[in-house]
Amino acid sequence: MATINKNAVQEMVTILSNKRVGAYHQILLNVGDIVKNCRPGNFVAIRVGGDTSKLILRRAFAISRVSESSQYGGTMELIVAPHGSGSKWLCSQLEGAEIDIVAPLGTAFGIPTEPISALLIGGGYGSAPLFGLADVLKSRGCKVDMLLGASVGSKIYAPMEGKRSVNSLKIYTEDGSMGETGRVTENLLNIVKDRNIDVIYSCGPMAMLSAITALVADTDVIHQCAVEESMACGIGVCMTCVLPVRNEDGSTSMLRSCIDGPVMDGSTVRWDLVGKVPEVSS
Amino acid sequence: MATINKNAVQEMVTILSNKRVGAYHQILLNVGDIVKNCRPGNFVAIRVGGDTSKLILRRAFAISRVSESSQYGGTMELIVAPHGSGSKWLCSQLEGAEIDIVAPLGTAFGIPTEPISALLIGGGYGSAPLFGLADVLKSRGCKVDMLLGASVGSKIYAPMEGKRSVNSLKIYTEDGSMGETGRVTENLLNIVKDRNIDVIYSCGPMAMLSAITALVADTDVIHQCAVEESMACGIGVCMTCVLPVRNEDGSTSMLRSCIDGPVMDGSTVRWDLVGKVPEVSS
Amino acid sequence: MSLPVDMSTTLGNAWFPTPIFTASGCASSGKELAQFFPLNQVGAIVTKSVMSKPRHGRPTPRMAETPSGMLNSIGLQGPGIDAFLANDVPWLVEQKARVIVSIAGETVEEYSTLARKLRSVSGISAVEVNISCPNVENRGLVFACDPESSRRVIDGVRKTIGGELPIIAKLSPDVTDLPAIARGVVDAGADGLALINTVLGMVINIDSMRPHLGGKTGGLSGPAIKPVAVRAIYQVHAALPKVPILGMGGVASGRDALELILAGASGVSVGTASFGNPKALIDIQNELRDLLAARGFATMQQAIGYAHREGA
Amino acid sequence: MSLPVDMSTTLGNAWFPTPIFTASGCASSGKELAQFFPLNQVGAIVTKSVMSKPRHGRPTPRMAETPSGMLNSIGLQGPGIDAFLANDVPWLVEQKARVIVSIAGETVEEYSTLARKLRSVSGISAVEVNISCPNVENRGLVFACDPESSRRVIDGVRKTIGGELPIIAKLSPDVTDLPAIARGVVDAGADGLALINTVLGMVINIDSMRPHLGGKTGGLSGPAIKPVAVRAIYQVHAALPKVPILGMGGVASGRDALELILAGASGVSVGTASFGNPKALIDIQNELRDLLAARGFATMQQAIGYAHREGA
Ligand SMILES: Cc1cc2nc3c(=O)[nH]c(=O)nc-3n(C[C@H](O)[C@H](O)[C@H](O)COP(=O)(O)OP(=O)(O)OC[C@H]3O[C@@H](n4cnc5c(N)ncnc54)[C@H](O)[C@@H]3O)c2cc1C
Ligand SMILES: Cc1cc2nc3c(=O)[nH]c(=O)nc-3n(C[C@H](O)[C@H](O)[C@H](O)COP(=O)(O)OP(=O)(O)OC[C@H]3O[C@@H](n4cnc5c(N)ncnc54)[C@H](O)[C@@H]3O)c2cc1C
Ligand SMILES: Cc1cc2nc3c(=O)[nH]c(=O)nc-3n(C[C@H](O)[C@H](O)[C@H](O)COP(=O)(O)O)c2cc1C
Ligand SMILES: Cc1cc2nc3c(=O)[nH]c(=O)nc-3n(C[C@H](O)[C@H](O)[C@H](O)COP(=O)(O)O)c2cc1C
Ligand code: FES
Ligand code: FES
Repeated sequence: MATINKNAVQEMVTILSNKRVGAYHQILLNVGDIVKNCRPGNFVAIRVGGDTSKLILRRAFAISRVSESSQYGGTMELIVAPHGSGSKWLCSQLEGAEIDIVAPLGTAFGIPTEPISALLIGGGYGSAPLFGLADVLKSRGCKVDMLLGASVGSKIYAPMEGKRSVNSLKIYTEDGSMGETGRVTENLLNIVKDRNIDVIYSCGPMAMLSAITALVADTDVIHQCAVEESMACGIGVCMTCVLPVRNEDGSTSMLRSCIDGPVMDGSTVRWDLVGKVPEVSS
Repeated sequence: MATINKNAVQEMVTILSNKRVGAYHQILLNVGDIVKNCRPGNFVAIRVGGDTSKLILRRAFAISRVSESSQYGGTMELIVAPHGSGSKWLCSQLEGAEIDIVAPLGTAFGIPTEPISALLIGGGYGSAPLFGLADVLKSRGCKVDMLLGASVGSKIYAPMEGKRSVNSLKIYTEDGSMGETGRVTENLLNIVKDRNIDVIYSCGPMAMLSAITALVADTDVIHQCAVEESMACGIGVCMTCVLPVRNEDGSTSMLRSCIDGPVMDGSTVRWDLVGKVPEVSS
Repeated sequence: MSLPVDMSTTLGNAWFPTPIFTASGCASSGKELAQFFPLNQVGAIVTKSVMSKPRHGRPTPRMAETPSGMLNSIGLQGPGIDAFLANDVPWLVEQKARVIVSIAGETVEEYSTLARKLRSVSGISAVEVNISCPNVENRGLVFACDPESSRRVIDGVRKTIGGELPIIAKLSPDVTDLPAIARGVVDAGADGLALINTVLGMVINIDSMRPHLGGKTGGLSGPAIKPVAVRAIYQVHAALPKVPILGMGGVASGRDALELILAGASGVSVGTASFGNPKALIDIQNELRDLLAARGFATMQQAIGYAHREGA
Repeated sequence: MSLPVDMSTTLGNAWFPTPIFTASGCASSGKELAQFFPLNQVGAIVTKSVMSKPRHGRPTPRMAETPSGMLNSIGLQGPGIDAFLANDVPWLVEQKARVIVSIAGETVEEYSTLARKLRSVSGISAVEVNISCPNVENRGLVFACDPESSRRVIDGVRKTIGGELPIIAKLSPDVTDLPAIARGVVDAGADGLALINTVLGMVINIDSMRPHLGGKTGGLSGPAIKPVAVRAIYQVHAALPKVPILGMGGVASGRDALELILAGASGVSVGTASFGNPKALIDIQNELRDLLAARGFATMQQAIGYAHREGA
């Protein structure tokens, strides 16, 4: 019956662990069968603040990775930056706490049927879903390179296990406290050319996604990016999370990044119009 | 400088223990020097719901007893009925949790300088402050009898240690599940007469306090009651908690039960006017 | 104690099995919620206000969370009435959902045009006329803030749509004299009233130090405004006891729904609560049924306006 | 980064060392808060609205907590102006607190009478005229909801009080056109505006199934209404950029106070927040100072209305 949010369910799940990793919290949830429908790029919407909360909206987090084989049944990992009151509340929840989630939501990264060369680019906690993606790409025989960037080293999320699934990993920080000094876009075109990249998968701040799109605009590289817009509902009913996206006919539609995203084709997003209103199309 | 709320302070304090006792939670707080200023009848106002709470008002609870000699320094005991969202939140707080209190607030039971015969009457959790009061009265050489009433046995709060400080304790429940069947007011006048009661100290539902006042109206017995009105601030600034009280000149004033109470002289409260507005007095 | 409660209700000549509806703009056109519950299990789907032409709406950011509430400035993004009638209504009808179509316009004429298009559409239970829109012919003054403009919109819709389809006029609480506006639209032919639309608000971003929303001001919704909704419904029900009210504003539990019904609502729309809980309508409906049963009501309709009874 | 910020502000010809004030009715006459902080450390104590005669106010229950807010229906209980001037003002003056006296009346004449009594009182910095009271001469319609009545009250006060004491007219947000009311009272002689008074609301007790408050309706305050306050201040500051505004409504943190200042408030009253935190004013004042410093403001006054700057 449902044509949208097709696999989404709302459930109370248990926190299996909550560890600080650099500037982030790595939170592991026991989510049972939900993992079966989770694909890299999907997100989860979490109720925050407890029973007496004044925070009425769910918070969205990328599903970093899921696992079916663990001793707990299906588990889901999140990488959460303590930002405002909702994410801080989540980061303060202890092992054993029950939280209310809706998942999986949104679109997923497209997985090629051929063994292509992929470049994964993450900014800050944007790297979270990329390691799960790398696993899948590797299992399809792809070559997987990765670039991670952040303002400071503590905001680079690059777990040991994760590194195993990539052929190369290059880190940039703006203050030089880890890896090279600079941004992931610094040397991007050369990397794309040298390594014969077919597809870029990216996740991070909107400015990064926009810059990558611009850089590869004149190339044949496909750019799949996971956008991040402020979301009130996460399920497509409120129209707050819209982005201007170019249609086939050249007109522009305001698409909901929660159901038509977060993963979108970077070349179709009208980055110049984000935060503006396109001309009326009719 | 301050003439009102003279000893009140706001402080973060730690929960030392939280035990279920019948229908209530007995919560012990580590409050340090605050105990020095707490008198039986005073109350504490507690912030509820945590950092992201939609509950903006403090909740008032009678100080059940305080102790200076414990291994923790000053401790304060509360008896809390899980009623609505605020009290339930408080009852769910674990040992070690920090809570924000303002204490001590309000008037205290008047302590006689002579060794009189006192009858302490508690309804439901209203018994909480009476045991601390009994200790003080006993130490002044008073005879202390106690009547406790509630709808059901689980709502009778009468701790073992507490019983030691009273000469007699009689329990009534409306369903007969503990003690005698009926209400504390059942046989009150006979008890007052038989035991030569000088002062009644009461704490419980407003209907009980009003009934006691009516029963002893034609006697010489002094009736000190701790009232319970809905309070927004607990410190005298909002005027929500008022009760009609007869002045010396026969006129009626709406007094704040948080600073002119909770302990009031029952005979001056115009119980008939509670929830109504007196004629304008000028 | 728990006899089955007859939950049915009516708005004008339209009948609904339960009084719990979606709120316009908070359920899109229904498809998105269908994964979480069958749409025919609630009273009705009130669709997002549709205008005559497709619209992009306002720039982002379009929302800001506020204490126990949120601001939105969507600006009526939508596909336009033709695409809406071609795609969304038939799908809802197929789901056996009851449908209330919300319409919005910039001129009195646009409302009439929309009404004309709805006339011949089958499967619609009622039309909700959202008059909380700026009137381009009157300095952008919101229709619902002016008794005369409100009246003219409803008059136009009534005349165009004929006598069949119940018309529910949706009012804004941002007025000095709500009962007067209500009386005007009822005189002009509204069969019922929807109360309340969002309350005008603003959030300033203390980092950019400018209004946070792309549209500067936005509409406040959610539990924060529930006391305003209850007051509005109570006031209008007292003034016009025979006019059915579709109540809304901050309803997030069965207790909230009951409060609005006791104040005078014949039906209750649930808006923002669905953002936090996609199954909110079902949870609210179940809780409401239990609360009514526990209070000895055999039918939901007995509870409508019960807080107004003698001695209250 | 953290140079000392000059926090001083003015309302008309009155000067205050900091912009954080109590809100009328939320600090009684000051004595109750003196245990928690020295009253002279905040901008001013705005006293509870006083009428000419002693008053009992409304029946209890007088309050209901609501999500992130509360309703009150105190009904202006108080000692009357004579007792107030004899007891409360001298005590505040002794504490070296700056005092703004709030007055309320049932007729235009009562306001003038109150103003006359204030004329000769020393130690008062300004008078706040609370016109959110029912006008007994006009079917109980709240003064602040009617441009003409509002204007007449302020005109009467202005004429009686003479030119010395700044007059701050306190307006209700429950109107269709707030800037119009604001313009009217400024034309009539108000030196400043206090925005906003509480929003009219109601809670129904689902056990008694009647309005919970003794007075049936009540005023909504607290964080729930902050977006309404910000909007009101922003709108009125845009319309009357030269008129100082004492802002209020849901301020519970320095961030909230900054939001109101950026919207256009020259001072900020803290009401309901003191109920949850008796030291709220001090905490807010300290946080505000830090926030201003972190944004590079040398004086608080530079931040007033900053959200209106070009390009916003
Ligand atoms: C699809 C998606 C995936 C995300 N993945 C992650 C992740 O893996 N790890 C992570 O730490 N964060 C992630 N975020 C950002 C995360 O949602 C915000 O940090 C979080 O909502 C902030 O809530 P708060 O209460 O802490 O902050 P506040 O600023 O108090 O939030 C106020 C409101 O604004 C919204 N909001 C604030 N910042 C953002 C933001 N950056 N994006 C979207 N909404 C925002 C909140 O949802 C809330 O409604 C993701 C966001 C989206 C949309
Ligand atoms: C002086 C005083 C002493 C008290 N002592 C005790 C005690 O020792 N143990 C105990 O269990 N309870 C005591 N109470 C009652 C206790 O304050 C309420 O049960 C509690 O405030 C309910 O809050 P809630 O969030 O659980 O309920 P809700 O009903 O959700 O509260 C909503 C609002 O109403 C107020 N309220 C609700 N019920 C009461 C009530 N009975 N009295 C006052 N305000 C109320 C709350 O403070 C809150 O502002 C006392 C009350 C007062 C005034
Ligand atoms: C995101 C959003 C969009 C809305 N869009 C509309 C709309 O298109 N038409 C309309 O009449 N009301 C609209 N509303 C108002 C709601 O229908 C409802 O009247 C209001 O939100 C109060 O109810 P709530 O607190 O349950 O959300 C919208 C509300 C929100 C939050
Ligand atoms: C209990 C209470 C009593 C109030 N009494 C008055 C009053 O006497 N005069 C007045 O002008 N405003 C009165 N107000 C309104 C406040 O001054 C203030 O405008 C409003 O509460 C919004 O601010 P807040 O959200 O910070 O409380 C009262 C508010 C409350 C909560
Ligand atoms: S967040 Fe509501 S539509 Fe996308
Ligand atoms: S509770 Fe505020 S004055 Fe008593």
